[in-house]
Amino acid sequence: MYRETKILNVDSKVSPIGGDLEGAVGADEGELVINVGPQHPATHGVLHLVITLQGETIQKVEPHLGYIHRSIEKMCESLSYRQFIYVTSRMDYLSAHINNHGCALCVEKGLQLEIPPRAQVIRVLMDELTRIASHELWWGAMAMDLGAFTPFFYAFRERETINDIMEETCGARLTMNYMVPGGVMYDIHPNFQKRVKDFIQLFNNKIDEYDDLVTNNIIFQNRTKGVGILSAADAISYGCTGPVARGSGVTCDIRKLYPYEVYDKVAFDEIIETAGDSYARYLVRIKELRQSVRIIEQLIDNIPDGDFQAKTKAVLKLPRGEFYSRIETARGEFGVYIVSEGGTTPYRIKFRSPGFSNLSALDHMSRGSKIGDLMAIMGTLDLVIPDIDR
Amino acid sequence: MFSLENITDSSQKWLYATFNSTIALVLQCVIVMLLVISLFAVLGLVLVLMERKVAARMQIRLGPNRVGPKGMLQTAADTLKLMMKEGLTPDGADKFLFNLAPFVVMIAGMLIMAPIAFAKGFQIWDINIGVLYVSAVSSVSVIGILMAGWASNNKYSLLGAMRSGAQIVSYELSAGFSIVSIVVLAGSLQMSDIIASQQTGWWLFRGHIPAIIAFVIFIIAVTAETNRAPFDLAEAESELTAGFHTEYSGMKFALFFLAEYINIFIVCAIGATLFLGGWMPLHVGHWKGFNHVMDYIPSSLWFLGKTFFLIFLIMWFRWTFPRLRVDQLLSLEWKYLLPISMFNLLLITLIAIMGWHF
Amino acid sequence: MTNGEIKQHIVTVRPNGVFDETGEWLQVQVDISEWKTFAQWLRNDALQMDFLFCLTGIDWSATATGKTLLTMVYHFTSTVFRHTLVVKVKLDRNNPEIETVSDIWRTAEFHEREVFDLFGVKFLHHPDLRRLVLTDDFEGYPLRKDFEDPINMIKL
Amino acid sequence: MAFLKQYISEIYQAVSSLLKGMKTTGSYFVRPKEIITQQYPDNRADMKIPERFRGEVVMTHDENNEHACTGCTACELACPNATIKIVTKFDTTPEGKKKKALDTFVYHLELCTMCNLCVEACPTSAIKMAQTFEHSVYDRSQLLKKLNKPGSKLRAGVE
Repeated sequence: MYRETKILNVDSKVSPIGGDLEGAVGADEGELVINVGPQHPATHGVLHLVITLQGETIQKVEPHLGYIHRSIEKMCESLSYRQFIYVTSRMDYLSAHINNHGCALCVEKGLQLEIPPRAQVIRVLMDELTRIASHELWWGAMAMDLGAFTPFFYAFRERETINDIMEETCGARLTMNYMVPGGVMYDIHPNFQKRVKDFIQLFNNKIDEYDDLVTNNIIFQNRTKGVGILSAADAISYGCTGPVARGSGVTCDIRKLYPYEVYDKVAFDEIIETAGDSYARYLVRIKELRQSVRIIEQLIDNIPDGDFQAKTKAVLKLPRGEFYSRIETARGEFGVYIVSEGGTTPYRIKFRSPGFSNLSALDHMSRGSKIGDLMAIMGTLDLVIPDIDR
Repeated sequence: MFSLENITDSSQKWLYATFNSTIALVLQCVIVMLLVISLFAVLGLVLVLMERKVAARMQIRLGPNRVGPKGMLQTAADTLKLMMKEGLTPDGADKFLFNLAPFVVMIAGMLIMAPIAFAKGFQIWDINIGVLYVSAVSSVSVIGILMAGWASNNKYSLLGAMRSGAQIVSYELSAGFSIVSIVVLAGSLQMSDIIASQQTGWWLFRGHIPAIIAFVIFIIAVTAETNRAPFDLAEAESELTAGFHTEYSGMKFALFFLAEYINIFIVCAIGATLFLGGWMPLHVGHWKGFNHVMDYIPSSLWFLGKTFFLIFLIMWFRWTFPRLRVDQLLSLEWKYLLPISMFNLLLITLIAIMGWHF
Repeated sequence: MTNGEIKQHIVTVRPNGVFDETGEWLQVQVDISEWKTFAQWLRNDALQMDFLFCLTGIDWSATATGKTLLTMVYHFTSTVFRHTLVVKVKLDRNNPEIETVSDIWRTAEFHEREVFDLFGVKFLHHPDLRRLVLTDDFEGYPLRKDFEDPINMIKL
Repeated sequence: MAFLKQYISEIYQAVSSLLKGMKTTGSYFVRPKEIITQQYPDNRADMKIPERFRGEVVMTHDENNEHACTGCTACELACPNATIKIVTKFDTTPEGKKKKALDTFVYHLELCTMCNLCVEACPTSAIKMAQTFEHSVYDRSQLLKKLNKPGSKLRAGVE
């Protein structure tokens, strides 16, 4: 939908330098207002940022959202508790499985369902595979934002393997809809364990390659170190979660703080970096890859036997009340808040998406930095626009 | 033995024998012009295809492989497409400058072709200040880029052009210093003299470590001067969408695109001439047999081989490194490359004066 | 802190708060007039609720008891004590107005704009209260229960 | 002097980190075996689609042109997008009783999100997910499908 607001009207007939910018609201002498997006190579989707520049220095970043707002919360109000889970795959499509997991957890909390141990382990395995796949894409896209194209293809090679594993077990590559309230939709594929183990073995070497190509690269380090600094207090105040907050030294891993499924039984570290700059956030994600591998290594040979799904009624009805579940997606804390009036559909559902809160810190982080830095900051925020717009 | 020198010599003799000297000169100019233009077209096609293939191999892809055998005709098809596209001029643009800019960039590229020796005796204009001419004319292309950025009436273009201006002006310095260090060693500004001075060995090997440092600085500086990644700030895709040529389409865009590749070719040709001996075959000290075998390889092949090796190197940079930020770009030049190359020039002068080179 | 301790703390400053302990977390309902001072107390005093992780509204107009009721729901966690509290504020659905908390928790700035956009709640003294996801000339508030869009909404 | 030492070591580290990156890309350049491009559609013949892959909903018919759909509309209810519409009719059994049966199973492929909830809901396993994925057509109306074959009937013994 075309939105005609004053601030977008920057195709003025005046020469683009100087203060004579009609339509650039609030532009002072010498300031330059630039629209980054909604179609821009670095916004990965339809995020629209209105940037006020002084020379190359950013004065203000103002996100304009809503280009793919679908009002998923409203849609879910008319869907049953089995049906609404698939819609959440369309929010954060990179960690679709974890979103579904959060919804399933919330419904199970309402139903007070006991999940069979096998299903719990499968869910966690899938979560971690999804997290690796999501971080892979982030890594490639981040390097691409900074002008290195090749890492993107290396990242996608590994991501492709995960997608193949997902496809074999879940039946789809991206929006798997493998979660059902009470467990998972079907049992894992007989090849699953072998393929995951093969992948893990291969993947460990690949992370070293990533370090050679990007992490230790002097240009990359210069581009990200000291850029977009977010202090711990600000991270909390802006509601940042996930690697963004952990890069600022805030302990916020839901898997550690409020363990769900079998996360309290596996050994893994919560990665904390204290620098708070883009490089710290980058390191958190790269190190999280290894932690995810560690979790998978512990669980892949120890999938307990038993049911993969708890017995549930055909029509689910949640008791009257409010239920909130939190889960750690690849981007941070994903919350599902269900208000039930006792019917078969939720009365009100609210998704607390990590990207939304993380984006709100963008203005604070990027003031005073260069345009090039904005890409480094946005890259490490790992924004997924459908997740923000919902 | 087949040699380009014989062809140029005999054709010149024939021209001057058949016509009076004025007409012969005009005809010569026409021939040279046609040759340069066709060289441009061929180089554009070859280099774009090469870039895409090199990128594909580094990115574990296949690259173009559908049009023609092994995708050889891909760039020809792309050119055809670009020619048939409508050349849009934005409404608020300065139409004259907007349309002029691609040609300025292009002509600057053509002018630098003049003193380059493509093979033994195959040179358009062996001017006695060849190296100076090259470094002077290569600065002209920045005017075209600034024109394009300014005239587009697009903020991305403007930012790209400004970056490009700052970048080319500063990297000109260290590129100049590197060139001067070879001039010091060779003792001449003339291209043919510089090549002749490398008869016994290329300056890269004969000039000890300072020559190697000069070579590395030269490669970095020319990568920056041609706006290639990791110094492609002028068209930084993820920041400024396409930088100074955001608003260009169709053939005018193709000219910018072509000019970029031609510039790469030219700077690599100059690099090959100065540091790797131009068309001079590889000679190692007193290995008579080896040197003799090397002499059998035509001089044009030597020249093209060296040039394309350098082009490959620059492509390799592009597909490996992230882009620098604009302030880092300048601090790299002013804090590292310039002091090093100045000091390096001193060392080279010392070597040249004392005659320490091999 | 346990739910009981949090409750004790709150009772000392807001003796008339309505508590609900049926859910996972302690819920407290405060009056709209004392919301701002209560919010400041939450953030800065004994409870140290520095992390506002969810802020939303609920339109109760489709239920029998809440024809003119709209509730704001705030979920807080303290990163110091790791306890969680849910605060609810009742608003008049016909003219919902509430003091902003974006000066206390910066994340509220975006969340409040979203709630303003989708529920029509006016946040007083908000620095930049504009539509966030919808167009500026959009009519109606989509997450209210009486919102109908005959073209884009699919009814099952 | 310390400054100079640091200056030089900085340059050394920078250059070595750059060379490491070039080594990585260079090593892929000389190993064409690593190329992962799939030449679709040339490789269509030997492409392996996992048997669980969800491409579209189909109804299984046996050799007697019989299916297992009783027209119970469980799938229609389970579908979140109104993808499925079941049209029922009344058949007369040999005993003279009237019985509800499937007339047309309408399936809107253009609305389907392949969530598999209908297949899970089906009590008689009449429908399943097919592995086809090349669904593009020139006209959207071609995506509206009738899943039960013409003349097909309910398999005996399926309730």
